[in-house]
Amino acid sequence: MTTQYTSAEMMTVTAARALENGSTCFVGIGLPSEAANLARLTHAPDVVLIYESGTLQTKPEVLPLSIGDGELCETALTTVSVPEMFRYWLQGGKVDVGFLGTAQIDRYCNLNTTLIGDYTAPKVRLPGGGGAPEIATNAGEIFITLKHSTRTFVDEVDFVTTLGFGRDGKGRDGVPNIGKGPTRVITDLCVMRPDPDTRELVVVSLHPGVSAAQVQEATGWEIRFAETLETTEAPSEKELSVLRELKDRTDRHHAGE
Amino acid sequence: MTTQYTSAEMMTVTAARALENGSTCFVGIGLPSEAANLARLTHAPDVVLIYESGTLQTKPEVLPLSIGDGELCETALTTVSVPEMFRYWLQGGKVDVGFLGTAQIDRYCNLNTTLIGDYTAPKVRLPGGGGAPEIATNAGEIFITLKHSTRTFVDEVDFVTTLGFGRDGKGRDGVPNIGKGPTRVITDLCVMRPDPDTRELVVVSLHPGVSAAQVQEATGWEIRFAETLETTEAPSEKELSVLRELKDRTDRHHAGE
Amino acid sequence: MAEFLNLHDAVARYVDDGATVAMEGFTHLIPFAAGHEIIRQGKRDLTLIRMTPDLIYDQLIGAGCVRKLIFSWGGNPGVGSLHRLRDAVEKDYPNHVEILEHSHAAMACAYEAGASGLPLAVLRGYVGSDLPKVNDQIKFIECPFTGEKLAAVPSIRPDVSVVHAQKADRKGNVLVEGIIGVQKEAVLAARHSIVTVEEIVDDLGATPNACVIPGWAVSTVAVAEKGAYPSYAHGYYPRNNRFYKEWDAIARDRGAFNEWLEKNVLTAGGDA
Amino acid sequence: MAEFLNLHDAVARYVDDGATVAMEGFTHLIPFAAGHEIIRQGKRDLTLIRMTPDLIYDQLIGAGCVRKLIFSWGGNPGVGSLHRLRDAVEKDYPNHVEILEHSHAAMACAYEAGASGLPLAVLRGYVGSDLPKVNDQIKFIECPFTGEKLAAVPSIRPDVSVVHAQKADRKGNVLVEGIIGVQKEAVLAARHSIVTVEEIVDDLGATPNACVIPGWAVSTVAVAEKGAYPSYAHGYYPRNNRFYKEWDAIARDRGAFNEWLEKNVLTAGGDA
Repeated sequence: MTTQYTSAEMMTVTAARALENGSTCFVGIGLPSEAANLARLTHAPDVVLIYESGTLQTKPEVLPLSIGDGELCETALTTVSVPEMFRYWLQGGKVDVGFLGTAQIDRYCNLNTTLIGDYTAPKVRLPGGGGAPEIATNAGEIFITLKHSTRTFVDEVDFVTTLGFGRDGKGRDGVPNIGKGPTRVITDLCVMRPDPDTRELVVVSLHPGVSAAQVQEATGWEIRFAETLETTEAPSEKELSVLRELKDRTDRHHAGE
Repeated sequence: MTTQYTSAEMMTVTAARALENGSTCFVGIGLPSEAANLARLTHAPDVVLIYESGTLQTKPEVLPLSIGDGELCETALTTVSVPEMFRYWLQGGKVDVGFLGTAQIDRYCNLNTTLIGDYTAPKVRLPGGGGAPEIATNAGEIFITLKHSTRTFVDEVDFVTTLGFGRDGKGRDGVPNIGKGPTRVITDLCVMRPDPDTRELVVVSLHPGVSAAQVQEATGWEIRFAETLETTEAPSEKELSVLRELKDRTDRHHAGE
Repeated sequence: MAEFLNLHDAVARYVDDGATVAMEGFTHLIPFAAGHEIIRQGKRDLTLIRMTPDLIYDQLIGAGCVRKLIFSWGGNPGVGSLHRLRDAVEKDYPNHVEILEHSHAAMACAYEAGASGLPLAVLRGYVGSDLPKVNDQIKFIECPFTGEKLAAVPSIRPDVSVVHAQKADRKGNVLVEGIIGVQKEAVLAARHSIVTVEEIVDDLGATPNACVIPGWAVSTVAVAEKGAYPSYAHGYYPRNNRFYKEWDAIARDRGAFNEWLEKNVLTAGGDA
Repeated sequence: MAEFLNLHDAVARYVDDGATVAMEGFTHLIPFAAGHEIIRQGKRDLTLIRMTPDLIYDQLIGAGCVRKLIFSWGGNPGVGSLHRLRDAVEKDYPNHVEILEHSHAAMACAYEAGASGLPLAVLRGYVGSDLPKVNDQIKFIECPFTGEKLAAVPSIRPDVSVVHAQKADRKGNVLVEGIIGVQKEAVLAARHSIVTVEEIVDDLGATPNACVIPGWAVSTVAVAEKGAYPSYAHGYYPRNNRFYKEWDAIARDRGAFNEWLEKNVLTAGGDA
């Protein structure tokens, strides 16, 4: 019997699975936070979650609405200052995986969270870089998760807020003391990895029921597919029930004040 | 009736008086620590004492033997890391007065705590700079206290561990963001201040019963005397009793383990 | 020692028109009461610094207090945009607001450098980002030992920093607990500082290495009960997440915002 | 997660001949037990880093473990010289020890920079001092914003750092309390780290902003009761000031030192 699930759930479960037990993850708010906590509540009980608010090794019962919710501090091993977080823990090389979302991404995994349009006369002003520019370069590797659409997967990002592999795919070449960069991108349709040589994103796995054409349609450039394209494993009963309980708890918690 | 006192007590009492109530003092171990705590226990109850071990606003009951005695932490408002102490509190400009001792001093208040003789083949190896080099330049002003002798007051220090006013008296001229430097030197014989123009040390006050000849004899260069030479006020009963009780408490405390 | 003033007098004394003001609190302990007092006193032409502008700066910008914003992430956390900020940047309403943007790492380091009395912060940052193209305050230096190219940004040295904390004792020593953000750095980096607190107590009850800011490192302490509301104060009250969500609709519309401001800040006296 | 080893195995695994080793603890929590274990295992050619060498390095130097010392204040606090250090530097006994000396501010910043993953530390330091003349690792850079000349020193990145702390929990998370010195920075700056603790507990009982080093940032935790003795452990035992005074006579004489070493370290098993 197959359990019903949404494409959003498929995305979160797949993103969660990417996190290895015992690894140290610097967690972005939103989708990454959901995936990272699902990982912690399923296959990766000893994953270490770090939020930029200074909360080290936190185990929130409910998903935080903001990066600095009280829940994160109350369930953390300890809470350090924000300068210490960025200096000792991120730049100091203690983070295995940075888990990011984004508003726009291009074929070389460059991320834009700054604006749509021209910098001096933006069509849409987005929140800005936040922690991402240095998470992307100072963490061991980067996972990115976001919804797949031609609005998000664009031929050229309007602004490189955060380095993937640069406009030409060579942005990390020869740069000392830099992380591996994005190693996988997980959407509601598929999983992509950068080509080891060109760094261009390649679809390596389609979620069950998703066609290559659907992915192409939702992507703003002619996207490459791996020769042997896998099918992502569907969410298990366990993964779904844990995720749904987590989201229910979260909704109930944030519904009050 | 005049109370008997030693020249060491005269020195400590005079050094203590230099500290204003409410000022913030970065305290060196030994004589400065004794004077600073005497000040706190007499005319300056709100003087803020800071030790380089990270103890902020500490009020030790007994004098510490080391710069990091437990007593300093237990009686402190809070204790910060040593990097924070040097970065935020000293370099950050929060210290009004640095209170230092030294092994050698010259006419321009340059201090040597590194060695006697040549650097590569020292006659006597001293402990080194410790906190002094940056206390002397990053605190608002500097008080120095030490015993007067031709071994300590030398024509040329063997090594400038810590800047007074440089070998020529001009070492602070034109340097941005630097403190006023030494403003008084207090010994068991007298009080000296740097000449406002040349920065050369000038004896401004002789302790009771001390002659100018005695000071000259204990100084390794031809020392200048102010035109109107004052006599330092003798220690009061109160100052002496507080100092002696402090030293008695200290001796009893450190006599055990 | 910190002087105890009421919030009105603290703001009147230390926040001048045209001043550079940092109001910090990383999601936690955001000094809303002080922000409202600045709005009520009609301060103008402020340069505001803050890592995460949040609703507090949306309100100050919407009220017309702000000329320039230095920040690294400007949004309503978990909800969406700051519409008053966008309206000012995109449509010059109520006035044009100039922006200068950094990354979090750079701003955190710049506060740290400011507290450390240094003119610059050095970090391994901005690699491959377009931010240095639009922010001329981001430069690069070469390490004299390794030759590595590292980013440098000016340290943050505000005219006045404003933070909220749980409590102060009667000497003005302040205890900050929980998510401490860059509050201590903001206070130490500034020429003057205003700390609002939930309460004044006889004894802070702090552990040996707690985050305590000594009273002599603070200009003034003002009591502001629920002074961080609708953000939260660890140990006192939770975040009003609902208000953060409701803010989206209020701030989206100029009329709704002005009405909200009139009712909840301008005519609300010192208690809002 | 930190591995739990006994002190012998921890030292055997992580302290190699020729390694660069930082053993920290600012008067408080000096890792004497680990130092003695290094002596017993006959480690050689170590480059030792420590702000205040203290008796622990006097012992390591006297025992012939050391080739080079990087430090900023080398004395017996409140007592006088470190005679084994002086004998090595001045008379090459038991072997020549090269020294590289800094100021405290520079070393503290260098640890901070090491923990921060940077190659250099920048500070307003060494102005007018002769130390840059005898230490070629002190350079000066120019601030690209203000033109101010600032000192730069290489960050400290030891092969292994050794510190002592009050307690660890069963996951190897470590609580350090009281005078915390540069212990956390030393651990985070190093490739490997050994933390000795007074005891292992179920719950650290730490307040929200306590100085806790997570187990995954530590290589190994080893129990060493009274492991900081004759220095002290806040909450456990006081400093043995008498021993610090007695050390002066012991260390002054080569024979007395060797006798002390034989009796109290070499033949004392893992308990000294």
